[in-house]
Parts: sequence; C-alpha cells; structure tokens
Amino acid sequence: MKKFVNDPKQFVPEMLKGIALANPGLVKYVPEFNLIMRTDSPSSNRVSIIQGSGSGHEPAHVMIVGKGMLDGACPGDVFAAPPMDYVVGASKLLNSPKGILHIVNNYSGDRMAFEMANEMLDADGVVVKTLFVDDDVAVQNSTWTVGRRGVAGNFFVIKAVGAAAEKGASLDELLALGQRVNANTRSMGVALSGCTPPAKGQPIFTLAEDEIEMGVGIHGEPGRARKKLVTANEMVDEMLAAILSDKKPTTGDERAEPIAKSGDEVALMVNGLGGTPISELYLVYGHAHQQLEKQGIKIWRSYVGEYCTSLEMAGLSITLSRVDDELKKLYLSPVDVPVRVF
Amino acid sequence: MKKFVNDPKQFVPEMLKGIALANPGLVKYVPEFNLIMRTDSPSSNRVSIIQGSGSGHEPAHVMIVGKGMLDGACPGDVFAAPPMDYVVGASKLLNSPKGILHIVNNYSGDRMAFEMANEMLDADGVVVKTLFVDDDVAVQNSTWTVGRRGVAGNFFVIKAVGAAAEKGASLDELLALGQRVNANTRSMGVALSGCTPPAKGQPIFTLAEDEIEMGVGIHGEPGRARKKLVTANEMVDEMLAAILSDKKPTTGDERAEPIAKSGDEVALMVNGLGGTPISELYLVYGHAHQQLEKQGIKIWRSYVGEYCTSLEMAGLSITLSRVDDELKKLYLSPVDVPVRVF
Amino acid sequence: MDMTSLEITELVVRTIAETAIENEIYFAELDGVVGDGDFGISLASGFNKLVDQWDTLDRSSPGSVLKGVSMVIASRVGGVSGALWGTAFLRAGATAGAKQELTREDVVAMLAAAVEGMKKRGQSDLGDKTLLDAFVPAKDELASVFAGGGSTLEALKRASLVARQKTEEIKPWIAKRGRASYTGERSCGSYDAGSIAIAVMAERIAEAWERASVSANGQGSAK
Amino acid sequence: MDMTSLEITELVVRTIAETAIENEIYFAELDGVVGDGDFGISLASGFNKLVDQWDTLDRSSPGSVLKGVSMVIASRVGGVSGALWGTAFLRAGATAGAKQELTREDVVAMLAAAVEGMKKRGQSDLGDKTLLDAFVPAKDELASVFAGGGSTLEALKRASLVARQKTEEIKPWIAKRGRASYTGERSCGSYDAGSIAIAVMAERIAEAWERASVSANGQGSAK
Ligand SMILES: Nc1ncnc2c1ncn2[C@@H]1O[C@H](COP(=O)(O)OP(=O)(O)O)[C@@H](O)[C@H]1O
Ligand SMILES: Nc1ncnc2c1ncn2[C@@H]1O[C@H](COP(=O)(O)OP(=O)(O)O)[C@@H](O)[C@H]1O
Ligand SMILES: [Mg+2]
Ligand SMILES: [Mg+2]
Ligand SMILES: [Mg+2]
Ligand SMILES: [Mg+2]
Repeated sequence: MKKFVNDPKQFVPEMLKGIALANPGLVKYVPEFNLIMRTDSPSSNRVSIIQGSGSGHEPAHVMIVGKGMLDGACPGDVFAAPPMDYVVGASKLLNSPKGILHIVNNYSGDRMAFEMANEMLDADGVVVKTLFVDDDVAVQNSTWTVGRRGVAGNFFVIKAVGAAAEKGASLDELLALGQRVNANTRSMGVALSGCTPPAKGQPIFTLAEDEIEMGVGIHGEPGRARKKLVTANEMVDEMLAAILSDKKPTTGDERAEPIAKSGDEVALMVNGLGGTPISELYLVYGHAHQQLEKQGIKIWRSYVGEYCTSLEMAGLSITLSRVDDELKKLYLSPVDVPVRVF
Repeated sequence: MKKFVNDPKQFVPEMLKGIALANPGLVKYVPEFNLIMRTDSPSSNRVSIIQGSGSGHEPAHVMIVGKGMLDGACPGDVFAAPPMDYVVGASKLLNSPKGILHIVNNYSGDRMAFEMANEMLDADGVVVKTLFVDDDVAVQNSTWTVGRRGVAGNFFVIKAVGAAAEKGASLDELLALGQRVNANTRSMGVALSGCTPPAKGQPIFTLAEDEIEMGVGIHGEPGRARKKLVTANEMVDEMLAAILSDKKPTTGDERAEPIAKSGDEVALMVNGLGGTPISELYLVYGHAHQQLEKQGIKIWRSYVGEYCTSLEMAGLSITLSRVDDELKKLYLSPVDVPVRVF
Repeated sequence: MDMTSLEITELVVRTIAETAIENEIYFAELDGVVGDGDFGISLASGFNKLVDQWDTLDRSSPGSVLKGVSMVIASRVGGVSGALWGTAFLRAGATAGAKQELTREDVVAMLAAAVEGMKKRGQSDLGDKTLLDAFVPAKDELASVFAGGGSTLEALKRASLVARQKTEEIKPWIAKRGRASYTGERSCGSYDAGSIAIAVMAERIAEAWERASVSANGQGSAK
Repeated sequence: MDMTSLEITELVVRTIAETAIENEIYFAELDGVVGDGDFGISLASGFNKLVDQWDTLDRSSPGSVLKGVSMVIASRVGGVSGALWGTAFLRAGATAGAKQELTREDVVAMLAAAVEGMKKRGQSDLGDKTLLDAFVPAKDELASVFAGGGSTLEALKRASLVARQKTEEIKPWIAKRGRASYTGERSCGSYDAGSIAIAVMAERIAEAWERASVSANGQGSAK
C-alpha cells in the first residue's frame, strides 16, 4: 500500500484537520466527534442538516459542509458508519430551534447508529427527522436485503435540501423535498480496481487484469456480477440500461415508474470513484449524453467529476436525477463549501 | 491496462467531445485542431489566450476554457505537445484585434511547436506573444537542460491573465503579468506510481512497492531521485524544503530570491496527479499549512484538488505562489469553465 | 468454583475482548469475502478501547459492568457492530439490574434479552445468516444443559459446539442482513463473519472457564 | 543504376517511413528509459499519415516530395519530433529547389541544410546526446566517401556504420536536450532514442539501395 499517510489510525483525523486549516472561517473541526461543521451553524433561521456516513468517500461529506449544503458531517472511520456518540455529539452542537435533518445513506450500520443516536436525542428533547438515501439500482430490492444502497445520488438530495434550508424551509418541508429528490434519482457504478483502506493495508478486493465489477458498492461491496472488461461505451450502455429499466419498489408491492422517459429533463452525473482520471469521466459522459438524447431524454445539466468516491478505486458511477423548475432553481443556487476549484 | 476507453487512438477526441456535450453554450469543440474554445471568443475587447500542451493533464487545459480563464486549448495527444497546425489553426480561429497570448509550458516539444506556428502566424500578420511557464523546482537549471518544466503552477498564471484579459488588459500587460506570476510561483511533485497512456498500453514507469519518485515530472519524467517510501509528513517536508530553498535563475548568472520568507502571503496548492484521493491531498495540505505557518509564511488561500494531472498517476505536487493585493483580486474574480462541482 | 458473579462477568467480558482483539485480521478477512471487511477492525477497536478504559468503568455489579461495556462499544464502534453489540450488552446489563449474584435463570434471561435487543435493532431474525443464527441456538443449548442440571463447563462446551456447527450449517445460505446481503446469491457458500466470531468467543469462554476452574480447584475437576 | 533522383528520393523517404512504422514500439521503449516514451509513437503516427497521404502529395520533383513530407510531419506530429523532423525535411527540400536531377554535391548540401535547421530549431549541437550526434558524423562520412569517389552503396554502408558506432559512443553521455535531459546524470548509460532511429534508418536505406541495385542491374554489382 502506497499512500500519503502518517499513522494509518490517524488518517481520518489528519484529513479533517487539513480541511479545517484550508477553509478557516468557513468550517471548523471538532476532533471528539470527527465533526466538520459550519462556523456559522447552528442558525435559528435554518434547519441544521447533518450527514454521518463513513470516511473514504470524499468530497462526500466532510468537504461539502458549508453554505447551501451541510451544516455538519461526522463520519466514522474509512468505510465505517459513525459510532452513535458522534451523531449525538454533532447533533447537540448543531441543534437548531427549527430542528435537525439527518441524511443517512441506506446501510444497516448507518441506519442503526442514527437510530440509537435518535433515541438518545429524543430523550433530550432534540427534534430530529431522518432522510434516507437509496439511489443505487445495482442492488435490486427483494425480501432478503435491507433495501438499496445510497451512493453518489446523495449529492442531489443534499444540494436540494441545503438550498431550501438556506431559504428557511421547515423540517417537514425539507424531509418531503429530500424524499422527492431521492425518489427521482438512480445510480449505477462499476469498478475497474479495488482500493486500500489505510488501516487495513490491503485491497478490499482484487480484480484480474481483464475483470470489472459491475454494480459495485462504494465500500467495495460486490455488485451484480464480475465480468470481462469491455469498451467504455459497452459499460455505459449496460449501466444506462440498468438505470432506465429500473422500477424502484415504493410501498408494499408497488413499484415506481422508470426514472425518465422521452421528453423528461434530467441532471446527468458521471462520478469518479477516486482513481479514474477526469479525462475518462468526460469520455464516458459524452457517450451517455448521446445515448440518452437518442431516447428523447433531455440533459438539463452535467455533473462530471468526483462526488462520492471509494478512496482510490478506479471506476465510476452514472446518476440520473429527474429535474423540474423548483429543483433546477435549488441546484443552481449558490454554495460555499471546501470542495472547489477556484 | 484497465481504462474507460473505446479505441485508444480516439481517447483524446472522445474526451473532447464529452467536454463540449457537457457544456453547451460555454465551449465548443473543433475536431480538426483538438480544440476546445469558448463559444463567445474571439472578442474584439479581449486578448485571446491559448494553451497547447499535451493531453492527460486534465482538467488542464481543455477543462479550464471559459470566462476568466482560457479562450482555447488545443492539446496534442496524451503527453505530446500539439503539432504545429493545431496551434496555427486554433490561433486563426481565435484571432482578436487585441492579439493572442500563447501560454506554453516550458518543454522543448511545446516550445518548438509554438515557435514554428508563430513563424507561420507572423507571416499571416497575426499578433502573438508567448508566455513560458516554468514553475517546477525539481529540475535545477544548469547548462545542460533546456530550463525548468512547467507544471501545476500554470493554474495561477492562467487565472491571473484570464481575469485581467476579461477586464481588457493589453497583450503586453498580460505578458508582463503572466511573467510576474510565473516568477512568483514554485512547485515540486512526487509520484507513488506511474500511469498508462491509453495508446501506449503500458505504464510509463514502474515503482516498487516501497519506492517513490521525488521530483517527478507531469509526463512521468524521472525526478530528482528514486527513494524509499516515507511518511506523508516527511515527503511534504522534503518538497517544502526544495521549494523554499530554491533560487531560480533569472538573467545571466543572477538568481531570484526564495519564493517566500516570514511575513509573506502565499496561495498554497496541493495538486493531485490523478490517482491520489482528495482525502490524502487534504492530509498533506494540513501538514504543509502548519509547517509554513511555523516559518511565519501566511497562507492566504488554499487550492486542494486536481489542477494538473498525469492521467491516473498516484502522487501530488505542492505549489507556492506569492500573492499581493492585485493578484488576490484577480484570483477571486469570477470564472465559468467546464471544471466545477455544482 | 468460588468466583463471584462479578468475577465471572469480568472473566467473560475480558475473554470476549481478548478474542476480538486477537482475531482482528481473521474476522476482517471473513467479512471481506462478501462483506466490506471491516468487522474484525470495528470489533477490535471497540474492545481495545474497552481494555484501555477498563479501570474507569463502574465495576460495582455484573449489571454495571455490562452497561459500561455497552456504552464503550456503542459509542466507539461505528455502524452495525457498534449498534448490535452495544444493544446486546445493554439489554443483558439491564436484565441483570443491580443484583450482585446471578442465578442460572438470570443468565439465561440476560442472554434472551440480548437476543431480543439485537433482533429489534437489526430488524433481523433467525435465518438471515447473521450472528443470531449462531448465538440463539448456542444460548438455547446452554439453557437446556442448565435445565438438565449439567455443569457450567459442560453447558459452555456444548453451547460452543452448537455455535460452531451452526456456522457450517448456515454457510450455504443467502445473507439477508448486513453488507453481505447486497451480494445476493454470491453470499452463498461463504462463512458469516459474525457467526464465526460468536463460535470462537464461545469456545474461548469455555476454555477460560476450564482454566479458571482448574486453578480455583487446584485440580482437573470443574464444577 | 538507372533510377532518377525523384525515384531515389521516394525510395529513401519510403524506407524511412517503413522503418519508423515498423519500429514504433522499439523506439518508444528506448525513449521510455529516461525520456517519456512517446518518440516511437510520434514518429510512427506521422509517417503513417504520410503513407496514407502519399498519393495526394506533389511528387513532381525531389524538392516537392521533401517539402510535402515536411508539412505532413510538422503538422501531424506533436512536439520535438514534429518540429525537428519537419524542419529537416523542409530545409533539405528547399535546398533541392526545383531541380529534377541531384548531384552528389546537392545531396551533401541538402543534408547539411537539414542539420543546420535542426540545430537552430532544437537550440542544440553536437555533444548534446541527440540524434545530431549520429546524423552529423554519418552525413560527414557519406560526404567523404563521395569525395573519394566511392560507390553510393559503400557511402551508405559506411555512413550507417558510423551512425551505429556513434549510438554506442554517446551512450555514457549526459543528455542535454529533450525530455531525457531532465533526468540529468540518470540519463548516462542509456541509448538516445533519436540516434538509434537514425542508425536503423541509415542501415535500412543502405539495404534498400542494395536491393534496388540488384534488381535494377539484374545482378549483384551495385554502382
Ligand atoms: N441486521 C443485522 N442483524 C444481526 N446481525 C447482523 C446484522 N447485520 C450484520 N450482522 C452481523 O454482523 C456481521 C457484520 O458486521 P459488520 O461488518 O460490522 O457490519 P456491516 O455488514 O455493516 O459491515 C455479519 O457477519 C452478521 O453476522
Ligand atoms: N533539442 C533537440 N535537438 C535535437 N534533437 C533532439 C532535441 N530534443 C530531443 N531530440 C531528439 O529527439 C529524441 C526524442 O524525441 P521525442 O521523444 O519526440 O521528444 P521529447 O523528448 O520531447 O519527448 C531524442 O532521443 C533526441 O535524439
Ligand atoms: Mg514528448
Ligand atoms: Mg462488514
Ligand atoms: Mg461495515
Ligand atoms: Mg520523448
């Protein structure tokens, strides 16, 4: 394993320290809870929005704390949900009279940690609602899973509720808005390589020189199938087919309509998993864009880059998120967060 | 080699197509010259700024074409300077009455291609000035080199002249400004792995599990020394020492003062080479920031992310760029380019 | 054997902790096959913390020890394991209450409460190919040996045998909870990391009990 | 031998092109040792383009062929090699002017002009460990065999021998131009890719000449 690391156990704290040093005035770092929080939060005019999740997905979520996005992120160690007391501690520091929205990617570990934390926060009279994100179509719902996984699509959920919170939306409004975005967002990923958590020191999985993992999870969970490497266009076609044909279960036996049909407008995201250069992401974007337009789906805006990664994993995910006039406005509203170019 | 690629020879054109599709209205793609250009250039109020360079360094330079940055970028193939006729073709399409500024990273190939092109453009009465960027301290000047290399520091040069051009600065003013920024900017890189140009299909170099290449170039040129892997902090210390002790040759036998001393203000960039995740970049940033502050150097602003890459190479570079009030304003002025988060 | 319930509780907890710490890599590797490979690390980091903080715990009664363990684990361990194991220790401790001496019935009730807590927290049940599939039958076996008047050592040995058998029995099953469940049918044929941990811990507790009995009685006969 | 200067020019250019194309990987690997490994690819892509466009070139005179080659190479090949090789062909073509038949003196003058063009474009000279270090002595050897009245085949063979020797002689040198120069002393001990290309091309031209002479004369004696 070759990485820029000192003590592997201090990997996450040292990264968090760097984020805070790089963005004074914007965010601060609370070591006790692995917490990166806005310096101007909590605000009595704004619901506080908190993400937990594991580390290793940067810029999600510690680098998207700031105006128009998150009030705080308190990740666990690499690929591990935060322990309960990070969530409790972060929520107490960020408690707002308008309430707290927890955004939780739908993994058992995250769900349970937030659930336990919420039992404790309830007891202390802190008002919390929880928004689950489960945009990944790779894991088909079935009786034997705990539902779908939350992956890069959470960017759209956070962007929408972050912008709305800034405008003073209530906790219930944010919850409803977030659920709507989540329902309109579907993702699918593919890995060309594994990645190595610093504390583990070994790749979480290994692929042969001609193998890919189609439908991979952002913690390296195996996906739909291990397959032979094919061309970029063939991989894109398979991912788009999975996304466009998906009928996400809603309540009971019901299933949602496919995410987009001819005439619909979408945001199209090509998200790098960490080790794939942006040149390849744009190559993939070009093909995906043309394939969707062929089907009459209109691309409203592109999102190409790294949004939710798996350390240095080579691979990418494609996300389609259906937009309407309200969402477009929210997506274009201003932000001020650590991850930026200029 | 596992990459998102169809035909390796079409790698660059397919990427460029993706950039244009992702950013309609902002840029357009001219396949003949591998050119990405602003849709609203040339403008008679603005000097046109053009970069050539090789591909494989994205987002530099094709993804930083747009308002406040470049008017066009016409890269060669991966790691290859553009052929002369790309430069000639791009310059003719972007010819402005205020003139053209060519920004050339100081490599023989790039210099020669631009020189030949300029001979032809001169003959056609096109007014061109050339700005060389050579911020890399790894290669010490000496009688036997063609001077220093241009690396990630070119971001600051482009940002400054791009902002000034937007405000109507003349060609001579831009040249002087760019030279000033270049003189005030020093970089040093380190690689943990090689990278694989698609058309080559093999890594440009290979490092053992415990080796690093200190002072690596962005085309995988060997650096100062192949060394044993050490901690992140030790690598940072070595790079900072190289940057801070450097006395860049100016004219004749004269040498510039070190880039920054106690009391100076700098922009601090930690630039990923493509395969290193942003978590590690921030970890490195944190230590670099603290080491500089210990020496009394004030960090005015952080730049952490990917600016000038080498495909999927694992590694990073550190750039220090001294700032003053004029430059701060230019650095903070607005831009609109393909590379963005939101 | 002359140990107090408090001493026994401490012995059991410390044995669990040692097992978790010593098997960090092994458990992580098991979880790595179809899961995400963090299980061993999560568990070890929590129990390491526990060992560090051991002297600061309120160790006045079996219940207070278990509650202390619960808080360390739930607070320090991220995700599923922190929540599940934290809940299990919490419920067991709550059931023990303030009692200084615990009967065999108390122990069985504490284990049952731990199971109920984990099921609720994990929204899981027998058959999901989780540690419950090893833990519940082992607990039942312990209860039945106790009911039949067998020795504690015999009960522990038979419980650990059952746990171990179960790890094999569920191996071909499909994982329905935890990250392994995302792989669907690809989870068939690999061990469930949590169940293996239960089996190893049960075996180590039986061994520790045997050693403690030997040294307490000065000879080979355990009560 | 009965070939016209135009035919000879085409033979030489086509031999250079074939050599570049066939040795793409070999030349790239040589450049990869201390350079950036693109040399073979750049050269091959330019000469491939040349072969593609062969039928569209103005092939009315030796000079027009060489200028056409120059434009294809300079326009299509990025960086150092595009500029250097493009300049070399351009200067040689310009020196040939509109002549249909070239004398031995013309050929030597054309090669000298190519050298001057490359030196100027590359800001380089003998001793920098570049292709000049193979090309210039080979050119001089050719000129001296010509001056002594030797056959063209002898001149070509001796020139290619000199070029090959030079590639060995400069191997321990330090590279002072091109990307290899960035490595400073680490460039000592490895071949210069450009010089090797010159040597291989010279050898291939000598062979081609021998083959052409044999078939032209119907027997083994070359002029
Ligand atoms: N919902 C659940 N209920 C009960 N046990 C579970 C549940 N989810 C996972 N487990 C157990 O926990 C083990 C994995 O723990 P860990 O790796 O920490 O969780 P994760 O699956 O989130 O990575 C599994 O082997 C399984 O025995
Ligand atoms: N300035 C120069 N003058 C003459 N020849 C040069 C010069 N720079 C490089 N060369 C020759 O070109 C070869 C490398 O070409 P190429 O790989 O295309 O250029 P680069 O070094 O820019 O990658 C070298 O082996 C050397 O022989
Ligand atoms: Mg080159
Ligand atoms: Mg796990
Ligand atoms: Mg886990
Ligand atoms: Mg080269």
